[in-house]
Amino acid sequence: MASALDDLYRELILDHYRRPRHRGRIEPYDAQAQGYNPLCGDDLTLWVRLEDGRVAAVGTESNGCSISQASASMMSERIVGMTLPEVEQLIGAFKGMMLQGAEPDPDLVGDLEALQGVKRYPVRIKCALLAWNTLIEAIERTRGESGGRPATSE
Amino acid sequence: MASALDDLYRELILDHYRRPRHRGRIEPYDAQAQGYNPLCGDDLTLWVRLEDGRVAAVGTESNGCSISQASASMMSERIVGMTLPEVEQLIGAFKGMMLQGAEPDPDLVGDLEALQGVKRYPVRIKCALLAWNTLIEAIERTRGESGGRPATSE
Amino acid sequence: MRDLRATRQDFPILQRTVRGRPLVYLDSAATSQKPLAVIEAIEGYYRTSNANIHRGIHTLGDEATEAYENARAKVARFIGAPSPRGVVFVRNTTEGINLVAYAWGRRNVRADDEIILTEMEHHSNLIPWQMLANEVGARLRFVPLAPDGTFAPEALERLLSARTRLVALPHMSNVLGTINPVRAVADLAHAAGALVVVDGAQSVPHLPVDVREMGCDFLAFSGHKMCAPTGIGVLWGREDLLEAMEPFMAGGGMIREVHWDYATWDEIPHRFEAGTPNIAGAVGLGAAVDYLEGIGMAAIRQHEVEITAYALEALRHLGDVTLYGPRDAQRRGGVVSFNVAGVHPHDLGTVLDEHGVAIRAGHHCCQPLMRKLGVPATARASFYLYNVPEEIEALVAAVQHARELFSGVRAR
Amino acid sequence: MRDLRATRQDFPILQRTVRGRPLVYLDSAATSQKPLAVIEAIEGYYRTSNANIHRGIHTLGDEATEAYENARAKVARFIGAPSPRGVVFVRNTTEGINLVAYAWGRRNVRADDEIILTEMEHHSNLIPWQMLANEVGARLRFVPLAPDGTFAPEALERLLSARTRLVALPHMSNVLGTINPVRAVADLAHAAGALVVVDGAQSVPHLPVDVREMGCDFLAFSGHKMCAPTGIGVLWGREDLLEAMEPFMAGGGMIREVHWDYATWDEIPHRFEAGTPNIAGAVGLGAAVDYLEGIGMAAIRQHEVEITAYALEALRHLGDVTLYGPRDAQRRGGVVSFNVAGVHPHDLGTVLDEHGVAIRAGHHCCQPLMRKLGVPATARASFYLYNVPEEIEALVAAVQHARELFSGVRAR
Ligand SMILES: Cc1ncc(COP(=O)(O)O)c(C=O)c1O
Ligand SMILES: Cc1ncc(COP(=O)(O)O)c(C=O)c1O
Repeated sequence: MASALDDLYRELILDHYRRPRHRGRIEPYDAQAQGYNPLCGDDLTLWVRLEDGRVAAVGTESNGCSISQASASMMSERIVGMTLPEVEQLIGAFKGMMLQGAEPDPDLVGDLEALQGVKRYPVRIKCALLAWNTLIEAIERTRGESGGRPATSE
Repeated sequence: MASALDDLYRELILDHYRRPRHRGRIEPYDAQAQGYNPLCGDDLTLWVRLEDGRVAAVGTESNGCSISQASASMMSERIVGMTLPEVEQLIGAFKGMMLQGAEPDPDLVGDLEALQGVKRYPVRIKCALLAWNTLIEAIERTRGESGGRPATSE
Repeated sequence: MRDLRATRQDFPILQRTVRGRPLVYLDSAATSQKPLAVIEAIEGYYRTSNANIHRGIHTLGDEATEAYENARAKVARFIGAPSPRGVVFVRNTTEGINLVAYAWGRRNVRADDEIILTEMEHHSNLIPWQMLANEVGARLRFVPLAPDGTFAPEALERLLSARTRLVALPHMSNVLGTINPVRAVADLAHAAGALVVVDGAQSVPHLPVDVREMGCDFLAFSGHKMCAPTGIGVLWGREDLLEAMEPFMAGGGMIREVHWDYATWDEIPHRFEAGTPNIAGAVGLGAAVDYLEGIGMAAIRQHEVEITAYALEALRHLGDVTLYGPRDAQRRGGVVSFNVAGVHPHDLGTVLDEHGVAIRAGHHCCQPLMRKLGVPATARASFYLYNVPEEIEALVAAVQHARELFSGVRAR
Repeated sequence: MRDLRATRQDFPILQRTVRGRPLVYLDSAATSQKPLAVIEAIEGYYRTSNANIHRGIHTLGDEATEAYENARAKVARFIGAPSPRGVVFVRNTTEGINLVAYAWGRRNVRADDEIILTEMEHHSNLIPWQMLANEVGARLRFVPLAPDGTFAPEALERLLSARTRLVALPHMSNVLGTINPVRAVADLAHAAGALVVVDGAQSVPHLPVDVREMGCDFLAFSGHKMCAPTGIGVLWGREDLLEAMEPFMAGGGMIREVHWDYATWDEIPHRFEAGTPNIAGAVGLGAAVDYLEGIGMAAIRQHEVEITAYALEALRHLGDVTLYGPRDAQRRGGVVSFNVAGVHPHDLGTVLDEHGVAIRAGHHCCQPLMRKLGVPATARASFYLYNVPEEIEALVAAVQHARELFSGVRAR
């Protein structure tokens, strides 16, 4: 038991949970998006600023469990400096790892690999995905593509 | 098998089914009542004329199975000439025989005893009772007691 | 006749006797019997995985949720639905149709609009539309039936107009057996701008059904008629229609956000499943789908065509028997309604029961159709995969006995 | 503590393990586990008597009808109803409340009327009234809760007026455990000319309940929370009110006469049971009532008071734990909601699951109450007859583990 829980709640994750990075609204921003898991009650607001086609700044405000908070924090840290195609590649790799059990490319996912322990707890996967689905929504908004519905990881 | 069915469909019952007595509307009448079994689709209209406190004439129109038809026919035959208290006593004895399995008083129920075979077929009991419940309704109407809802033996 | 005889072993109830005779169950159109695989799926669910769904954070809750959603995915595949999102679990066909009448009908049908039904409607596909029409001031119109209990698409065409909002009809009649031309109906209705609701209570259990091929907008059916438990049924709806609909019932499990005086709704299909659903029922329905697919819906259909043809022929041969519906077994499902001259259907039912033969007698929840046929009731024998020709022979022998009993020629 | 320990043998699922540990099932407020007697009643029904009800003329149909109506009579006795005529079988509590909101509410609540609820409503006893109020232009008002999660009848009295049409409240809160003074509420509401709907989802399974003593007009509850199958529940209603109501859903089995454009209705309770009901579910509910009565509702209540007191005490003792609801176990049911400082309820749920302990974490379908409590979610442990003190100890040990995990003091 201890080892499965240790694998879920790795130090890295607990560290991001206790000291989340990139908290709070940023100004100015190019896109804002909201995510919500109706059955958990977890919610998240994400702001993104682009400069020269790259993510220049990210901010989040959220309520939720350690997994959703840590996932948002780690994601924010990772995407700063990336181009949008790079962000999309990362999203694809992360969701592939979490949902299809794809073997993650270490260069691509980096320390996000730590979230793999969630896979043993299927009901928690949506916690790990909330920030990422909200990010997809935000990216669509930078392109003016979205209908403006809150994202959900149901 | 043959004997249970023979007991249900006694010659007396089949005879009343083939040649029902007291068919058709009567004029004048003191009370008219309708009965209906929604799940069977059986229906019955009953007319009663009283003279000097006794049943002077009875008429029925009905659609239904052999049991409901024969029961109406046998009932009509029995009650002509009875006072209302006598009719009510008969109704009580008949329903007691059919529903509570009371041992029928031969003097009271007479050849209605033939309908006892129905008791082996619980779902058919309401067929046997339709005419009787309609009669209760008609009697209440002669006293101005009823709300005018069709009777049912559900 | 294709031999599905071996399937009889799968149905424990078929071993029982009735009034000392082996049970001959010819009432599957009312409700089907259940194979062991389904009974065991229910039992297994309660013995090992029972929990409430969608809200859990524990293992049992996960297992129950997965079992429930797996069942939905199986049902979607079974009826050719584009995805499980259009599959709403309800109690039965009746609730499915009421759901459409309330959640779609109350918002989309207005005074002077028209709803077209057929003259063969089951009460469950008639009264919900009556209540709607009477409430909003709309009108019902009925596609008339030919003497053989069928209608041609042209008969519908004559009723369609710019006022038609909806056409609702059974895929297969539970009295006449008639299989209706739903694809042609859907094409005509859609050309007139109307939606199509198909009552699949009798077809989904017995024929290969594909909602995309049918082209309908809603399809309702009941688990209990297709080897599954009571208390579970399905409303399939086109996803874009469901997305645009407000909920029917409200409560736990179908919300996004709830405030003191308003709420917002969850995604489809959950939006339409308020409260704790019949989880074990859905699991049983999933097992029934597996069971039926294991045998093959085409094989079941073929078997029923053959046994129906045999029954029609045998009853016709008896004489004094009036049969209702199309003559050709290919054009009908495994339902044979009939009357025997001089024998009321209830009496027939009782005599047959004494022979162990279970049929239905009555109006079959089709009172207007009975009036149209000019009878108070009919007897109805209906078939499923587990019926065998000997059972038709038992039926015919029992009908023969009833005729004799009521003609005064007592057979002792 | 009164020893109902032996009942654990009756529940097969309690033998299973979760993640290698024996299952500790503390989520009965979501859904209860099922005793063998209920599982076997369902199985027995399908193996021997399955048929459609109320329409048959054959032996199986009789047996099924009798089993179904017997279950109704048992339920009526169980809740002290004057007769089975007031007992309507529905899917669950949620459907029962929606039935009242549609069939009674839509005809009796008008613009500017008021419906009074409490601040502890489950979404199932909140959103149906919201939808009704928003449709007809009525207003909802909420009895405020004291800090301990209770309210005094006077708090209701201040809201009652000539505009009040209805007071709806839970007999027992699924979050706070609070047992509400329904009799006093009913007397006040009736004096003001309002009806009373009681959400009995949490009380009927756990306390002796008598509708005559409560004095309510409607009572809704779910089978699945009281040892019975999923997909079956009850709306009890005062017979004179039910008699005066139009149907909610329409279809087979609830009619008297059907014409092309209108229909008349069957007697209560059948008028409210359109379509083929969950027959096996009702049979299972009857078996559950027998089972619970065999143990005795007073004994179950006593057991739960004791185990709840034990759990409250043990959790309080841990420190850093916030408990919600009344302090006194006599004033509450067997439901304990709590939060542990620094540990999100979902994380708590996951850690507990690893210990085999099944609790619920979330808003418990009470989002407005969560906002009132100022938390996004709570953890909730809930008890039933089969829980034993060792399970409380397992709960406490697991909570302790979670606290350590999240405080950085890893317990290896
Ligand atoms: C107080 C209360 N009301 C209503 C409900 C709804 O019950 P169901 O989901 O069975 O309809 C529940 C259970 O979830 C409850 O606890
Ligand atoms: C054609 C048809 N429609 C609807 C129904 C209603 O099905 P249920 O009673 O399962 O809702 C039936 C079965 O009785 C039927 O045969």
